[in-house]
Amino acid sequence: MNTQPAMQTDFTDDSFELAGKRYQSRLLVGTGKYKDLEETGRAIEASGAEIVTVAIRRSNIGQNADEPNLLDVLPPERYTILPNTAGCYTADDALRTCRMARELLDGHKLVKLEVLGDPKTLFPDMVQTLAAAEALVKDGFDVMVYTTDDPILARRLEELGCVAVMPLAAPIGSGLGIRNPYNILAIIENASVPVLVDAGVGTASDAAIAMELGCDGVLMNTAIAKARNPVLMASAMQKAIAAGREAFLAGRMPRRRYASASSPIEGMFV
Amino acid sequence: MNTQPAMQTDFTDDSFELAGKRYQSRLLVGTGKYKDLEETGRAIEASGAEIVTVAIRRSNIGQNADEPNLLDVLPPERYTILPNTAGCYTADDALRTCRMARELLDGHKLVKLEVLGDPKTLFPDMVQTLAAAEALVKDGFDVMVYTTDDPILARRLEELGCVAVMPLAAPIGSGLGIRNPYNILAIIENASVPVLVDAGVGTASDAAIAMELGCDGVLMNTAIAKARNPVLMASAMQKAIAAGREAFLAGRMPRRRYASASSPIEGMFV
Amino acid sequence: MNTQPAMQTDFTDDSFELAGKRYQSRLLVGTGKYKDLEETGRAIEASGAEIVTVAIRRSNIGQNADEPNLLDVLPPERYTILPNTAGCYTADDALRTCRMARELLDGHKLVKLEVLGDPKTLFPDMVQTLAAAEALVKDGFDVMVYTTDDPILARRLEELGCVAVMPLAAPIGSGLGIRNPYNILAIIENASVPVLVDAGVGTASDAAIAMELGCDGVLMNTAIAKARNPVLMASAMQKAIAAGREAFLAGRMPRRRYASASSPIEGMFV
Amino acid sequence: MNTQPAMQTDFTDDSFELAGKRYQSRLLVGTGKYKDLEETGRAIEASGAEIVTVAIRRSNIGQNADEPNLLDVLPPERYTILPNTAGCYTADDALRTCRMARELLDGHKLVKLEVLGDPKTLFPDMVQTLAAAEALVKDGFDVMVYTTDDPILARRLEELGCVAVMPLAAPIGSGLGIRNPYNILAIIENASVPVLVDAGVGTASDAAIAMELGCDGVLMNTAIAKARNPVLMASAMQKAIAAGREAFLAGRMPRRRYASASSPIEGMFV
Amino acid sequence: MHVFLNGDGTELPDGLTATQLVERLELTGRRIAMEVNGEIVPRSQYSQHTFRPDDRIEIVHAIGGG
Amino acid sequence: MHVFLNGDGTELPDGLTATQLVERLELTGRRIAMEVNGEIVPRSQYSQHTFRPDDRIEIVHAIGGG
Amino acid sequence: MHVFLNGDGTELPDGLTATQLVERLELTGRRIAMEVNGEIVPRSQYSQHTFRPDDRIEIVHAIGGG
Amino acid sequence: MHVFLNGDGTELPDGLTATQLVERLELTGRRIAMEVNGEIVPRSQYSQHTFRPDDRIEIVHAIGGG
Repeated sequence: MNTQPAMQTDFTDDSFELAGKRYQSRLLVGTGKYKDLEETGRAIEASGAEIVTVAIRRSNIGQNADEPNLLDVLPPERYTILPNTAGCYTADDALRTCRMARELLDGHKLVKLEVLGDPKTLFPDMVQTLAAAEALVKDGFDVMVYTTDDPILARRLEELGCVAVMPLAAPIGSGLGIRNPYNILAIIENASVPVLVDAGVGTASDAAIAMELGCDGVLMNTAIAKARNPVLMASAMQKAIAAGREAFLAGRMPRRRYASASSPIEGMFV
Repeated sequence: MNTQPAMQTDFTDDSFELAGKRYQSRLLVGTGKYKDLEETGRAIEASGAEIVTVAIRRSNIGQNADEPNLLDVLPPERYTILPNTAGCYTADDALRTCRMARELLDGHKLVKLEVLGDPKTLFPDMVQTLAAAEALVKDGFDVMVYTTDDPILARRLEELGCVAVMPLAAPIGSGLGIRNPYNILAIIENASVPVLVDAGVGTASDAAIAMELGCDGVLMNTAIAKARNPVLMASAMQKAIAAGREAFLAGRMPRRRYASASSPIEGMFV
Repeated sequence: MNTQPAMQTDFTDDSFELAGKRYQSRLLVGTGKYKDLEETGRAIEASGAEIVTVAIRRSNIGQNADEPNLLDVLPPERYTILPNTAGCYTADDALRTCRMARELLDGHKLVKLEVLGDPKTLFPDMVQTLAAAEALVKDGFDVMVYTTDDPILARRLEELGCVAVMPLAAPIGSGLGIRNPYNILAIIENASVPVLVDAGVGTASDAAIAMELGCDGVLMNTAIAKARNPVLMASAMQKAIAAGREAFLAGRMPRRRYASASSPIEGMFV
Repeated sequence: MNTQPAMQTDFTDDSFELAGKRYQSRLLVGTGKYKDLEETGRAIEASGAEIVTVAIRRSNIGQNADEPNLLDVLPPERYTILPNTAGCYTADDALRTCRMARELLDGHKLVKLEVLGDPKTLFPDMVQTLAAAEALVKDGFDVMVYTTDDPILARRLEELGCVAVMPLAAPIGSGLGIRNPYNILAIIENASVPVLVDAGVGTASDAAIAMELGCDGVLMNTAIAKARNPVLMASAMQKAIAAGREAFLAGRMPRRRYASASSPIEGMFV
Repeated sequence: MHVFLNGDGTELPDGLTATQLVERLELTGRRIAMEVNGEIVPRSQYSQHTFRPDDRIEIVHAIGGG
Repeated sequence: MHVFLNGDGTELPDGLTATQLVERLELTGRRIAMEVNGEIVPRSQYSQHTFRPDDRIEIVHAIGGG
Repeated sequence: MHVFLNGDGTELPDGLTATQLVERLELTGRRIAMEVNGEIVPRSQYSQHTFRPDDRIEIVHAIGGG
Repeated sequence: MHVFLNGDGTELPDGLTATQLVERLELTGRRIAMEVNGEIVPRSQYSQHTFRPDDRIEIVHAIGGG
């Protein structure tokens, strides 16, 4: 959603709206791959994120009965919990996963849809993704959808009623940054729902670049969780997102191949 | 100066030392190309910079007797004033300019040396730059030197006694970003004085990239002054520098061509 | 189709097979945007192409009764004529166009399928493209299909029976080169039919890069027709395709960040 | 040397002049790092090079009395032998090496000057390089000089009388390709002697890119000698140099962000 | 009778055959293809094929395209 | 009776309710969701819902994911 | 007497001191520096320093630059 | 007499000529160049050139390099 103002002057509130709710932070984070729940909590605290993704798995997985649960660390009262369909390879599996998530979260409607096409690249299967998006919207979900950077399919997903389109910058967990800024830009220019770059960000400058393109936000997980110091990287990402957003709003200088002196020529005494 | 810690934990003080003085802000800014002094002051305030460059010009240039002077807006008590030799094409002119600056600033020794080779590219003339650096150091100046991204000459300038080496990222005022990160990295790895990227930064992500390479700081002017909204861009740059610095210290995730799931595979119920 | 040999030694025949026929040239060219038929003929001659694309249009368009027809300049006895569905926005239109082409060319089965999603970007509409591909294969056509660089959909098109997948390097006529080499590479690695880069090549090095990735060939039109000197550019492209192919087969040196002397160290007399 | 013609039509002779002699091939090759002399000969044959570099080393190094010498494989009657000063770290060593080369080659005046600054990066020491160039020109040599991509120093070397300037694309033996095309272009635009990219080319497309920038030629060694199949890569490089040169002369199409149809819109029957 | 020829309304004599239409259009011997109401009319049937009122006739050829 | 619980075959007493199963698994009070044979069993119905032989029971919770 | 002031030829009264010149130029109290014939004249010596014919006088201040 | 030949100390008979040294090294007819104490000895003078004690003799040839 390309909301660059002709010349905005007051940036005290630069929040964005998603599924009817406003958010101050444009950084969305995942909760996977951390050393432990304690590190998860500290990193997410440092990131300033208001929306956090979680996975839905069998109850006998990932914890012992006496351990606290992820949602104790991330109380739904404070964070917008975004259950994802990670690991699903068919529209039907994604649909069942979202229904379980809705029950789990007392009717919560916001979900992140991803239907994978391939365990090696984790690229989405767009045929299944389109089918799942349509079914989920019919079933009353607010669907944020993980997609390739195909501008035509991104617009199609919006037409199906998705509340946000989330093109990948690069393969999930690759940290390669935005491989094809032209496509992301084309998606942004055509969209009337929020566009969030999802997957592929590796470091702070990648996040800044995404925001400078005009994205409404960025969702990341590995870039923070697998940094040498996740908590510090989370802080870096919060600043990078804000920096990129402000740079987008401020309107960058034109590039020129040749130089232009910063100090005046006239008045030289030598 | 590559100061990445094995695993630093306390980042409350991440200041750096330049010519015997410590600075909190790693963003250095120029004062040229602004609409007026009022905009200059507000942008520099928003940038959080502690070191600001100024040009030395004939007293009949650039202001009327009744106008305030730049140094009224930027009191030397608050800011470290960094006079530059912009516009000089010979070592001798640079030397005379620095002496005038020292007199002007009551014996102030810190100067930014630039000796240009060409009005079109504003690339430094490294032969004249080396000669000027040597003369200035002999004459007692603390020399921060604008240089090409040649790692060998950068080290030579350090051997001559310069207190900081300032390789260009791209031509002055071009906004092309870091054209050759490998060279900047080689300079950083070989340096034992601060390395500050000078010239060529165009937007926030460029500044973040410079810091992620391990630079000690970045000096810029046009990227802020010629943004559509200079004050907002100054704020963006302050955040971008901090973001890039933290990302460098945090240690980014490894890049990998293939994907890696952020949600666990085990425990799928579908 | 990744056919890099362990260590091939005889490259006298490096032809590739497409729909049961072998071709020596890996450069496929379009016939649009030329000044006139004479320039078209000379450029295609200089390109060494064996497969040339043509468009199907109403008989009252594009020529007068007394003018020679494109197929007089490009005799089907000599060239493999590849009719395309350029300009079609639905599967049905593409199907009708291919049937007209088959009638026009006496039962010729080879077609280039493109179903567009948007007149501004000319990106394919992958939903319609999949539907059209399925229908055309059922109807007995040999389908070469223009697609996005989505590795999952490329594989799906192959499963539907397409004889070649033709991912775009960049938007048609943009000349931006290969925007996302990682995706093209992923397509090549998964494919068992020829992979031809279609659209987006701007100059010779772009074509060489495509071949170095392991593509089986490249299809281009604007890069030749809109060069200042189309005939000379056609010759450049022929050489670039061969150069990139040989470089791919030869196996490039490893990249390394640091230097490695080409002359021995030992034996220095100075 | 930017010799792009307004609209050249006859390219049957596109030779270039170096030190008073004309050459058809714009590919110059080194002779180091090959498996043996036999491979050296076959690769250079396949490259079509007319100018080949050699190193000067003590007579007890690199061969046994009964082996043929490099110059038996590369007869000076057929090839222009270009002795280099590889391995020299001072102007004086370079001068002595060139004099030995001149004696060795019966008064041959053409030499490739390189004075290194650092064994790790093999970047030139430009201070020593300038001194050596001046001394060699005075001593009657035709000096082709290895330099950084600094446009100001490249012009200075030309003023000193060098017959060709040879900026590095990337560190010797790195295979990283042209790291900073803007600088190479600035050198070309300012030069009135041939500009040859020297060092850093890794594969065919890198060579094509150098020529598309308007270089007069490219000198390489590792990219050929360390390919899996050096002879085939030599052939690839010959074609890539020709392709890049023709593309430069042909004048590439303009880049545009958006698409432009290759087939006409009018006349659609569907 | 009234038909649509390449999108434009035209009058054609009743009972005109495809062969005769091709002659009228001076396309005889040219490499073309014909579709009537969305169905291909094979060249071999031009002599027998007579048009009907309101037929949507499309005649195409190959031109430069990429 | 034999059922499948989170993919594994298990024996459960006849007539066991969802509430009782949750107790057995020490998940009482935990944030979970239950699906039987592909259909959600709302938490509000745990007390009335009794399992049948060969039921495919899935019980899930939220864990870290991106 | 004739001198060059910031590059322009000007007439100054004989025996004029640096302090007096600064007054004339209304630069008193401003942050400036002065060079005469390539040599700095320290502010502390303005009162004693008198100009000589053909002196090349440069007076500078700081302005915006990068 | 003691000399340095290509960097190594060696004994050579007094009055040895360059021509004789080249023979000893089996380099006759080979494409080489000789430097003594930093000065080139032209091939034409090998027969007259006799070495002196402590001479630093360098003999080079061309080998593969880039």
